[in-house]
Amino acid sequence: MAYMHIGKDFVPPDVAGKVTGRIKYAEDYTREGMVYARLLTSPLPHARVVSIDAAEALAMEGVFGILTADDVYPDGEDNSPGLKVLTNQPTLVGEPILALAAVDEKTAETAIATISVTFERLPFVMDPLDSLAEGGPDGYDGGNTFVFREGVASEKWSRDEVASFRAGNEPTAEPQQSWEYGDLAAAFAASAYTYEGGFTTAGYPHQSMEPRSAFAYWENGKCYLHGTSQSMTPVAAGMADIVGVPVEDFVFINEATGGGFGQRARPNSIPSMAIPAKLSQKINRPVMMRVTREEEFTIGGARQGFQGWIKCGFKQDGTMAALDMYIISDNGGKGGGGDASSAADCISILYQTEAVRFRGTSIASNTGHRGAQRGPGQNQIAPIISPILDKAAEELGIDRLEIRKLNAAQNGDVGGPRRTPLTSAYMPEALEMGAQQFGWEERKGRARQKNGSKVRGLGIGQGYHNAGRSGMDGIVRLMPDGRLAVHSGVGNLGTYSFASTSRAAAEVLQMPWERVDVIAGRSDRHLPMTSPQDGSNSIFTNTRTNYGAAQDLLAKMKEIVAADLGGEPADYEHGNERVYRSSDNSVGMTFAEIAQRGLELGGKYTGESEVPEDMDDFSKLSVSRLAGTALMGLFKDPAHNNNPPGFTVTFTEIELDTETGKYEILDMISIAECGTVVHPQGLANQLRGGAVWGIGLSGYERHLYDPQNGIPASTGYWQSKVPTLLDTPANIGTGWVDLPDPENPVGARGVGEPSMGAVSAALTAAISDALDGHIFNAAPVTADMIINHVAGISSEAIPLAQNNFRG
Amino acid sequence: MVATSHDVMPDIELYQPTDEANALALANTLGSAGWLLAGGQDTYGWLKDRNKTPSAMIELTQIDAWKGVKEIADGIEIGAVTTLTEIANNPLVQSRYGLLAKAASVVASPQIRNVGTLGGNLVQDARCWYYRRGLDCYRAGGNICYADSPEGLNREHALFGASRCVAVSPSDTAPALVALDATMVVSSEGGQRLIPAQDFFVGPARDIVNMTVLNEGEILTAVRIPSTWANAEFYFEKVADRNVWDFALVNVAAAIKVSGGSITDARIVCGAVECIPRRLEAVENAIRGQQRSEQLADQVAAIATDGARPLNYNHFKIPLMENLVKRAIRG
Amino acid sequence: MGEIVRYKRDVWGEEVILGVSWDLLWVVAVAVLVLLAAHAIIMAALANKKMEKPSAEGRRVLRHETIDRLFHWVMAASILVLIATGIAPIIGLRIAWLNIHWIAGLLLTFVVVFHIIRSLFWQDFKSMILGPKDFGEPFDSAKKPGKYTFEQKGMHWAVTVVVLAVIFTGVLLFMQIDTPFWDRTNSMPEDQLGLMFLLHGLSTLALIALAATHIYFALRPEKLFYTRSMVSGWISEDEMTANHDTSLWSPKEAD
Amino acid sequence: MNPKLTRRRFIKGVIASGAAATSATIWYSANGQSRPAGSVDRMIRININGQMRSVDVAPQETLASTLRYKLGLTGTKLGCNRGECGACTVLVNDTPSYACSILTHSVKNMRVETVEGLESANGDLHPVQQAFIEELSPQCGYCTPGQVMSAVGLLRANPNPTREEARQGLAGNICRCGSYDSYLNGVMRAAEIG
Repeated sequence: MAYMHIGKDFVPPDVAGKVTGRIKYAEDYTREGMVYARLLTSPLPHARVVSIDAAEALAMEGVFGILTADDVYPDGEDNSPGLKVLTNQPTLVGEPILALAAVDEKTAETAIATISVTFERLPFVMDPLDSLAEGGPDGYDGGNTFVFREGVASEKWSRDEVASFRAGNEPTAEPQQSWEYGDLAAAFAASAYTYEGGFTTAGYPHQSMEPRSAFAYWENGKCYLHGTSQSMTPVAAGMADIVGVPVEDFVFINEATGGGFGQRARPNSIPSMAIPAKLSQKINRPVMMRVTREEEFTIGGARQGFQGWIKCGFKQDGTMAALDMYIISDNGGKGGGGDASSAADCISILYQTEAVRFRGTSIASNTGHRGAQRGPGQNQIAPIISPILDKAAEELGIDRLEIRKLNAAQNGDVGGPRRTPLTSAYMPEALEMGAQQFGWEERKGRARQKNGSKVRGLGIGQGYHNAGRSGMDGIVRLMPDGRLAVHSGVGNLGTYSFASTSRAAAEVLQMPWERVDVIAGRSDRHLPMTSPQDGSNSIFTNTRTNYGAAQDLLAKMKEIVAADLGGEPADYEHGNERVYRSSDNSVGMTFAEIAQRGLELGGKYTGESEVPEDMDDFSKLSVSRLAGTALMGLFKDPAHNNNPPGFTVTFTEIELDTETGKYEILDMISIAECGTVVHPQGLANQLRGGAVWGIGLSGYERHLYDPQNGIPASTGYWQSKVPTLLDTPANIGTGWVDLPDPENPVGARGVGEPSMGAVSAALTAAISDALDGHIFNAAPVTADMIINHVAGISSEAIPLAQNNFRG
Repeated sequence: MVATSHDVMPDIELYQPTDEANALALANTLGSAGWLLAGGQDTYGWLKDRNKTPSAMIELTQIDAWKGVKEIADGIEIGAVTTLTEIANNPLVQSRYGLLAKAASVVASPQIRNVGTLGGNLVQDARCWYYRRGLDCYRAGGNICYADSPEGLNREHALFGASRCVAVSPSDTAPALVALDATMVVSSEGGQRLIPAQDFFVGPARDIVNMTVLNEGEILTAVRIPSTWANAEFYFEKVADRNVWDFALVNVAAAIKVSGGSITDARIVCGAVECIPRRLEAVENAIRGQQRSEQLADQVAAIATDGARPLNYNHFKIPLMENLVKRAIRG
Repeated sequence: MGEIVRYKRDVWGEEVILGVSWDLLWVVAVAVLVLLAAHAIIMAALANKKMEKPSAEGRRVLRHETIDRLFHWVMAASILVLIATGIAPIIGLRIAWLNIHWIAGLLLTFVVVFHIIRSLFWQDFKSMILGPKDFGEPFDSAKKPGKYTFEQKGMHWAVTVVVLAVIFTGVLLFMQIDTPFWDRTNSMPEDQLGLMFLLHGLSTLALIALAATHIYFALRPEKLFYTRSMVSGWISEDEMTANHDTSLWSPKEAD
Repeated sequence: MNPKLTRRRFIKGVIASGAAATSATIWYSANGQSRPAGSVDRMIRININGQMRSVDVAPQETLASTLRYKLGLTGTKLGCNRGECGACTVLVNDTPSYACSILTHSVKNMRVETVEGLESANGDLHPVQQAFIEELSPQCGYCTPGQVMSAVGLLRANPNPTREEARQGLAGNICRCGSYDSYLNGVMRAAEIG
């Protein structure tokens, strides 16, 4: 189908501001009388604050006041492991205890050094398995895990069970969570090749470029908070709650966000933004809280690490018959996540496994704040499963592309614990397209070719993430001048989806893009509630809402025209910013005329009545504030049923140097299977960005804490090993299948997350290929691991210890 | 007992002398309270974190006499505050001492090389993260090493010459200069001393809190590279986790003289395996007079790691070091 | 300045003991010099009250057996080496002191253990016991000691206590460094570690004071014959009868 | 100042001979010395984006602080403030440098250019900026001003770089979104636009 906007590149409204430096991030604002806040953080991995003596600091010149957990939680903190605004029960080094406001940061830092806090030291643990072992220390107060709706609990295995798990054997202990489908025993019995082993994956920090700095002030009882977030309206609503102010008296300003990657999607992962708001309220001054890179590391979050056991069965024909997986996921000191279950879900969908059993338990360790990170679960497991698939292909004498094709998800397939149908799936097509563009057939002969100390390795990777939600709201307005205003509650995290999804509305009305205004970036611009910008859902979710709102607007426009010019709305069609009679193009009204007419009519046309009942309260507030300003299109998206998958496939060729453990990525191409492409440049960026993240995941990104004392090591970019330009290939090829999805009005699905998993999977496969099929069962696979393997040095790491960079 | 993440420069004086005498006088007067500031790439972090607290900075980069590359009677002299970029791109260095040009070109990142100086790269402090975090370890004047403990993270630490402290020499240019048999020109109000590059660095056994033999009031003002090794066959390689902004897991710098296929003389030095650049004299002796070949490289590589004493998690440095030495000998 | 104890922050920023303040080194050095100088001057002033020096001629009696003399000098040497190597880094000498230090320490430990055993079973232990009556000795010129004078016993037991303290703390610190015998465990809690360094430092300072005093007296003319006896083993009968009560100490003839 | 902290620093000072007391005044008085003459004057005139700006700059002030907090040039971002990310890259005498890791006083006699200074008088974007828009090089945009300045610096030194030369030129700027390829495409396009 020929679209006017969908599938076409455009210049998003914010990009000029980005290249000129004009667009403002929270830290770029200033205001008369602004003072600076600094945090006093916990020096201990696990403790209880006994007393705080800030008298000396408060007496210092230039100090305006402090904020403590007691100010924020007068009734005390709940005992959930969720990150708090400020806490008296730190469970990680660097957790904010109090904030101090002073005339400048230097003064604030000096003043903080005079504060004395008395802590009660509590036991702490760095490796979840140490905590799991009988008698091991617990990361939380009163336990080592958190059971939903029940609170902190304790999970303990016998020391022998832990030792056996470390040794790579199947855990026997009862898991905290489990699901299963199919006849596992039968499936393994039917398997011609079975792989079994332990594995670990890294939990590492998001390290968004923009630290989570925030700036707040109060004016006429309203709180204005300049913050940083992936999402706009869901965070605005949630932050109002955390700050403790009615949503109508809270303005969240967030024109641009310096990266999110999962950890800024929801208010409870960025509660620190409430600090300047609360402090400003207390000392009655605008407060800027500049967050340092080190603080961004400790409270900014990290992915969950896995310590797992996996067993895979493949039939003679290569079908993945069975998957049995047991994962201990690292909940860190604060936060956590459901990554482990998603990992099993991912395999069951990517490879259409006939029988799957998942068992998992998440355990606390006093290592940073954990939470969702680009493909939480799906992307940890991708680099683990890929070499196993290749091993099966080798054992069963099947081509590595073929074994993936024959297991790949197609239309009509289902997946996951509830066997949810996929809205559509064209994975075999994606694999074929990738193979063509990469030249798999011609290249595969080069695999394992040696040239001196260098060896060629080829790899194919696949990534998946559930990529679409529904049930959200849409608000569009046709202004009296005939311009279209699309109100977007989508956050600006760099994907441009806040703008590209708005184009669905322009598409419906066939409006030229120059005549469309995307209204976003501030909660007081009257925006509709939407789902947080996580889970690669925005494209699917918000094209649905904007499309629907535009349809509502168009219907109203036709009603108005029909009422004025006679006939039924159905007698009219639209184009060139006019609505005209199908039979006689000359009979019609311009969009501007219709908008003005709608204003005269008011009522449902201008949002003063017949507002969809089931719209979110936040959206209703926005509509009520917009009521009577323009002809309005409103939409409450009905929930859709099935699972809209986001798929990508990556092909890569590397040259691994067995003497240095380093490898050069000679070529890499990623293909997206995400329905109709809405914004090609944006999609290409997601594929390239995902590639860089995948390189880091399978390569060397790390989250270092001293195992003995629990102090963080990889607080900066250097120590966390964030990939640099020269660690990436000279070119990253991109492509897409571009077949429409039936459950989205423009046929689109999301894709941001899987692009990373596919690349890391392709790389671990290529590394294993270059090393004659050796499987490391770990991500990352670091240079030292490769050197040790080649030199025959058995790993020095404590078995199954996560990403601690121990040789 | 509190912690805070520092991020701004504390109050501190700044002196910007424009002539040598003035700089040396300041260095002498201020002593340990005066921080010698060149490119500053190993300065601001210390000060922002308030982990080093001098009361004044003495900026050396305004002194033209200490900048640039010039020819001298025997070889070349490089001013200590010459930027790494300038050294990497200098025709004289490139044509005769490619080893140093290569080493300078792989330091950190382009922007750091644009302001970072040779002197700064040579005298930079240990990169052990425990020490950098401001912990009171041996190197900071304390009585313990956190890295070489039962569970300490010591993947990036020393194989050789550890004495309580297990930090390694982080520099890429240092091994190159030792291989080129350079001489350090050290000035103070008391006069000038010339120190062979090899003796310029000091390990923890002799001095656990300093990485060089520089005394208070002394300034490294220039580096002289003799013509002895000009246009020898050079090999430099740095292996690090990342290709930009990283310190070597191990690096190797070799200058080898070959005539008629046989090695007449050689100097081979490894970095990041000891607190000082490690000269591999045993290997040099083993290859002198031999035919330069793959076989020779394989035969002698193991000698390079004789006496290595790996910590819990840095065994990999042994094969890595041997491999790099092999590559240097193979050329 | 002027502190006795130096503090540091432990890994979590809590203040713990780091060790002794080496400023005390100078305090001790000066104090000892002043006291000994004062003593020398007083002795010189009293010198005119003439008492004839006993002759070194005539029959010789055995005071120290070869093995004990050997022990004394080995111990003396190792202690001097330990002090020298221990002080070197404090006064900023760049030498590889640690290995020499622990080797000397090991030697000292061995000879001290040897001496303890020998003194308990093979030597006349009673002769070194410091009893209440000994304290009257300095004030009663008529009263003469057995084999060892009150001062000698005092010095011996003071050195015993201090050396045992140095050895005890030294051995614990020895565990904190890599040696050919073991890799360090490096797992002693930082506050305990600091305490060990403090005690090692304090006892070292005491040892320096005692050593200086001991050497001073060993070189005093009226006591030189004791030093000689520590070299060659004998003193003359005159020297014995002049300074000791033969009913309490009857040594055998020196050969 | 925290007395503990001071003592701790003092301890380090004595033992590590690395540090002195925490502030100049304390140190000098403690050592009965008078501070040497010749410390820098705070008031300086500095060439920012072609204009001479008078500004009061503390001796220890980094260029990034001066630009952002004294001159309101917030286009220069602080990503790490430790010279580990490149978001604060500016041009000093045409050379890309990290503004967070260079003192304002060190460059007071040089030409400093920030992202705000690239547009021409009539408001036209610099070719690099134009190309970055056309290639949609930025994602979150936080590293973009730094990428722009590195690219401008590169193209001034080498107007027609190969893609490999461009890679080397932009190597000192982290992009956490992973838009490296898009930035490179932008640089190559900018070189064409000229």
